[in-house]
Amino acid sequence: MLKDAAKFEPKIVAFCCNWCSYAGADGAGTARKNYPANVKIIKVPCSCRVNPMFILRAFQRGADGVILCGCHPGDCHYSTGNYYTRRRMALLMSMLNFMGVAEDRFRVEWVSAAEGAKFAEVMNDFVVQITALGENVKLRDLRCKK
Amino acid sequence: MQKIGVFVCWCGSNIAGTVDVAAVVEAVKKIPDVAYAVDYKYMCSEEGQKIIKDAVEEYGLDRIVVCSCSPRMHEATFRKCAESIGINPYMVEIANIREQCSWVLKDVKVATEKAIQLAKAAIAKVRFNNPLHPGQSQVVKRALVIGGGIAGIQTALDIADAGYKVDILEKEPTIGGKMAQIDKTFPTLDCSACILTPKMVDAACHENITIHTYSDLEAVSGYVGNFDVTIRKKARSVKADICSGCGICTEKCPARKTPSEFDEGLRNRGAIYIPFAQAIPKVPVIDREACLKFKTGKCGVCSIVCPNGAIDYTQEDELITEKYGAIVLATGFELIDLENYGNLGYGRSKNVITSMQLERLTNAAGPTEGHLVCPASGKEPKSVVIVSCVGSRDTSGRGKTYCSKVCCMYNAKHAMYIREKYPNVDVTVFYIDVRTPGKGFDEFQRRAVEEYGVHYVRGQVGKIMSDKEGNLTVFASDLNSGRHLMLNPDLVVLACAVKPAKDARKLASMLTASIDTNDFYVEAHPKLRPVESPTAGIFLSGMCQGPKDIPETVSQAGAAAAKVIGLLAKDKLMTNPCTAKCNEQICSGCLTCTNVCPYGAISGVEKEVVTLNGTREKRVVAVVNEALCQGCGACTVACPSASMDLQGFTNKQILAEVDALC
Amino acid sequence: MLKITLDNLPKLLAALSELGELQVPCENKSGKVDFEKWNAEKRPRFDITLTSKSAKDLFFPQVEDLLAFKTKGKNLSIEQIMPSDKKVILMGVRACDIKSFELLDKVFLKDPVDTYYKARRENTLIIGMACSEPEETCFCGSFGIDATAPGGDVTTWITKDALYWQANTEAGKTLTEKVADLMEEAEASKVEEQAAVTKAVLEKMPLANFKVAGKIPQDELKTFNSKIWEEISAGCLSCCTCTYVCPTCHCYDIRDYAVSDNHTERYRCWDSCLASDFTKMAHGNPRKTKVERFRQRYMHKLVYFPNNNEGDFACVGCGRCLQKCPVNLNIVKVAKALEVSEDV
Amino acid sequence: MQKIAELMRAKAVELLQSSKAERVLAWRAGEFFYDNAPAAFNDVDACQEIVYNEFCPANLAKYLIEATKQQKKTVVFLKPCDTYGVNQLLKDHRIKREYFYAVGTPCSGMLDVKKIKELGAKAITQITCEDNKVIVETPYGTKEFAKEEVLLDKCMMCKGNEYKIADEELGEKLEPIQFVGDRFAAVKAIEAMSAEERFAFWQEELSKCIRCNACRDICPACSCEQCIFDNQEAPVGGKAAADDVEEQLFHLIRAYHVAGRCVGCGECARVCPQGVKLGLLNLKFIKDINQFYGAYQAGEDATTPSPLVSYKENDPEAEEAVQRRG
Repeated sequence: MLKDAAKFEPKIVAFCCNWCSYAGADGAGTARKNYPANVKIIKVPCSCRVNPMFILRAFQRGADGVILCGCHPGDCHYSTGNYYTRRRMALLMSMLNFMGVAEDRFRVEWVSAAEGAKFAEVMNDFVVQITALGENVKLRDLRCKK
Repeated sequence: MQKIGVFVCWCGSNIAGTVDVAAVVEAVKKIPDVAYAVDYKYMCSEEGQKIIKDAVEEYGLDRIVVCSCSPRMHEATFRKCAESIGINPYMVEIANIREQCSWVLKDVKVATEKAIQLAKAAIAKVRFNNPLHPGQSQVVKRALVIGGGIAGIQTALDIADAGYKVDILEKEPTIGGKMAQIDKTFPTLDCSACILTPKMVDAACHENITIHTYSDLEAVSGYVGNFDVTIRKKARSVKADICSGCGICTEKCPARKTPSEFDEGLRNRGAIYIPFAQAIPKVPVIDREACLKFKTGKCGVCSIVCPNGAIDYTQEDELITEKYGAIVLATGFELIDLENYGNLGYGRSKNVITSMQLERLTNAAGPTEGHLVCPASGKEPKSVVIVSCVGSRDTSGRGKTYCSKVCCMYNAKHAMYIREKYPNVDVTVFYIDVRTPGKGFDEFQRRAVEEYGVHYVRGQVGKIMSDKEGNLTVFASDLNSGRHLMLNPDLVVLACAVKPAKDARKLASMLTASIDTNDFYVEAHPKLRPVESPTAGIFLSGMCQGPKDIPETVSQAGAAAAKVIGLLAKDKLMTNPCTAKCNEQICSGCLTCTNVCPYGAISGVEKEVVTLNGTREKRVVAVVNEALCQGCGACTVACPSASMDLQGFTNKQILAEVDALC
Repeated sequence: MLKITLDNLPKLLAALSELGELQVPCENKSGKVDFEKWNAEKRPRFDITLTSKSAKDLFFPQVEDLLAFKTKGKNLSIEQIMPSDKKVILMGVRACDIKSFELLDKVFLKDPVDTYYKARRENTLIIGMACSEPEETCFCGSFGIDATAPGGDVTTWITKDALYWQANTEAGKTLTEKVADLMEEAEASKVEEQAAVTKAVLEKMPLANFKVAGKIPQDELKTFNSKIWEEISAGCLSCCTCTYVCPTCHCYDIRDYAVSDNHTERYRCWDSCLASDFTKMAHGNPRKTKVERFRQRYMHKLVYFPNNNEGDFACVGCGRCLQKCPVNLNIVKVAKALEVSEDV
Repeated sequence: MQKIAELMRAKAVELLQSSKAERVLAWRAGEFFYDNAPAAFNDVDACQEIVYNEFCPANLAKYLIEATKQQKKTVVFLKPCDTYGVNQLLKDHRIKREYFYAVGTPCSGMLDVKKIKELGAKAITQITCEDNKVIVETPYGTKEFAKEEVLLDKCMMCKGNEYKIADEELGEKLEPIQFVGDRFAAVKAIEAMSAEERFAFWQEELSKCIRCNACRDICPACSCEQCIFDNQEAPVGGKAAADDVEEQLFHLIRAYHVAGRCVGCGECARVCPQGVKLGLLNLKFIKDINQFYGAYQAGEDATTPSPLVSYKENDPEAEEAVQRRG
């Protein structure tokens, strides 16, 4: 039941840390910087709260793209959280690539509270990228499509 | 069965203009467990909150979802509202349908659909919410101010005057900071030392203030209200309690090759020295790297001449620990290095100096006793060129992109007092813009031009050359006339950019305070919380937060003090209940979590636990100190068995959101 | 008896695959041989004595959907998800695996009948294949199984140059009629010759004299309380390898999978009594320790099952657990320990 | 090897008699020459049953968890490669040093009976090892193999003959297997494939999985009281691979969970009843960690924190790291 590519509306989950990226998303809103409705945000206290399993679950349940946003390294509210995130996610991304699945569908971006415009820009770009990639079938539990 | 109430806010037309709120209400009503849903113009208003309270009573709601603006805005409001009607405040979730929806989308259909999805996710999460109860922690009634410049001194004085103990930590041998080096202050041209030193004395004499000079921050742990701080008091090699401050040692010291930091290298100081006459404490310090006794073992002159026997070569660094309720960062600024500005000749010609060096040259207590001379020749200059914005507002990557804010005013000040004392000296100021917003500032700068005849040239200096004889040639452009200029001044003053103190970044990481890309400390909110760091219990005072002049610094110092006083006035603090929690039944005690906890909040404790088989077993498990845990969640991911979870953001809650959105 | 030369075997396979889904041992890309749906591109591996997994998967797959429940408004509908009713021809099954079907039938076809198993079983025609090159881990003889006469709807033998074919049941005869054209009549002598050689090899195998019947005390309580369990289970990792490769293990768990808000599927999947969460209930696990769980598995195979099933042990001597256990624990070791143990 | 077995028996007896330990972990003979099993020996008499030969691949380290729980001082015989697992268990606080006495046991490489069978030896009745020759007796005749042909894969990546932890060493160290070549060659081969080929490769590999969890249960880094895969509350699938995706996720998560703690012993791949090449996932993580964050060998000691609980300020960004891989 592959949808018409032209009409394909990807499902995108964005994990945003409370202190920087979620505030950045608020900033995008306040500045009325538009980005597509495909992106849905889940708030976490810190990017280091995001378990790789959350990302895999999102893909499994049918997300076409997952993006994880946190404070810039060095600016973490909890001082070191995003350093761990960076290592965890680098390995996850590399492994997704190694297994031939979803590497391009997963992205990590650092967006500060001040970067509302960047948030919108990143999301616009990501939606374009995922739309071009089409539907995620490799990591999607096919039962979810019933 | 759960009873969830969903309250959809219009936010006037902010949400309702783009989201069909009625459709959202209709959609969520169909979701199992949603017992009530309604929309209203302003949910945060008193009337809106009443709707929530009434619905809770009428429908027996136990969980609340508010679809409104960002939780950063009104989560606290709705939590309070819930609490007032007997629902635990942590049974409230916010769906952000303003910032994430109505404000970033234009199409009503699309926005409404997204709003419904966001509401569904919030409902999915709230199903797994548990009542949480904040703990309480004591507040240590003592503050630490890091930095003993005017910002730190003022903050400390204000806190101390309110009756709280406060310690000043200063890395230099004396308090006073940069303001002590300055000759006169704008826009009044009153003597800097005359207004600063009384404050230094006040601080030193205040019964509530303890000053630790020549000291560094060694370690910090703890949290708001309860910081444990270790201070390294570096060895002065002089017994402060015996020293009378007579200064004979500093005069007799034979090692005189070290440039004086206080005089910006314009003269040398001894290996044992007191930075300046009014230093507090007036106790010398031995610079061990310069001292012959330490380098060669031979010398010991200071020890011989000291009338009190205060010299102690064996003194060692001392570590002292103290508890504080609040910490104020007042670490100030320094000037940028000019290594990227070789074109301006600094370092190659002694007659190209920084503004701070000029302050010392014009200061009566300075190396020339206030006589303006060219450092190379020792002669009075006939003409002076002042270059603005050296390293400020520089987008080329060589310097700083920000405006250093104080330079335009001190350039006018410098030009003015050169012209005042030496009316024959020609002064030219090159500038990009002259920025003088501030009380009496513009008038001040105009006086420089109109009364003192300072030449202001709008243009940039491209190059400063120095010939064999040390004669300077300044190549510049005059943007107003479009001409290229070539000047031959005797002295060039570079108004270089300011930057945060070198160790700001290190301190930030020790204190878990945020810094921006320029290493200035970040405030909790740029407008509404300008003197607080995002990290609770850490406050900001002075230049370390961003460029500012003395009056601004002093007022910010007072503001920071007020915030500290507000904190210290409390006996107890409520702690954030969204902390990590260990399921001891399945915790293997591997303690991987302890490695990633930035607060040292987790420790391995041997205790009797009920195993999965229902048997009892004594083993080590991870235990979270709720008072220390700040709820980042790093441990939850490090935990291999998922026995560590974060309250308020549990695995189940987040996965419920994931499932709802996918 | 019929025969077909090995050169012409693909023609027979092609003909059989026309009559139903033909499952034969095939080598997958990474070198494992398991039953797979045959097609012209696949090379059957009848030379391999044992497939990696047992043939029980065909009737009792690792995961099987049972039913779906869907909600629409306040209405709940339940749909049974039955296996497809396609005909399956399962070819190349060894004597041990064929015996295992008989044992599984005793479990699944007894009242209450497992309709899913029954459906698959009834739709499948079994073509057995005699062993000619037994492994040292084979001990089907211990349970009275003749490796050279596996049974099934049809029995086959493979020699160097031909496949011999003998129909045993009505269904087997019907099938034979449809493919007989491809084969020629043959004497049984070749087959008998081969059987004699195979039997001679089996006699030289280390486990040739290993017997279970009559050796293990069938007194449930006594065996249960034997001292051997503690020691012999010490090395067990509690992985489920033995269970999952065993042709007679048949435990399963039933789970629900939420496909979406209003659609849930109920499925079953293999489970093992060695798993710590096996039959876990609200009060916890009835068998709390590894020893208890380990004991359960072997008590079931060697004592409870025969006591309830006319003396049939829940083991067919295929030897897969001997080959696959990560720490070389297996039913032979347990049976021998029980035998020598004086306190039973 | 026979000599070593004698030394082991003597050492076990000595340690039990001197009351330095209450029991001994070693290997016991099975039905065939090649199926020695890990076993506990509780008294001097039982120790006579201790065997050691080229078919003792299992690492006894994990049984020390039980020893620690029972607070029973246990003698454990460790081959050089086994010592890494012990250190990892110590680092994970799953075993306590005071409850075991480690005896370094020389090893010159373990053999793979599966390889011997794959090379055509059917119905094995006896295996003898002489220097670099492996002689296999079957009813169909005798077969002879070179040792390199039938070494376990994990021994092809031998880490050498040093014991990373040992209270004493038994006899002389033996020459370790000299492995020439790149331990990451197989990983690199997959990296060189196209994304579609990689996906197809793993689909094929992982679809063989029967979720027996042997890979997990043998692993010295997998020592949780309760594995997340057994935890209904945890964000992962249940015990069965209900479809392809869950198989992928199981293997990805399993490998991820031991990333930075995996000592690279290769046991997971050895014990897989289906021959899934799952060790490649672990090796991939090891390769990435070494490349992104500097060389790291888990189990080298019992204290250095794993790369996943440490960081450097200038670590590569995720995208950058993945690109750097090539």
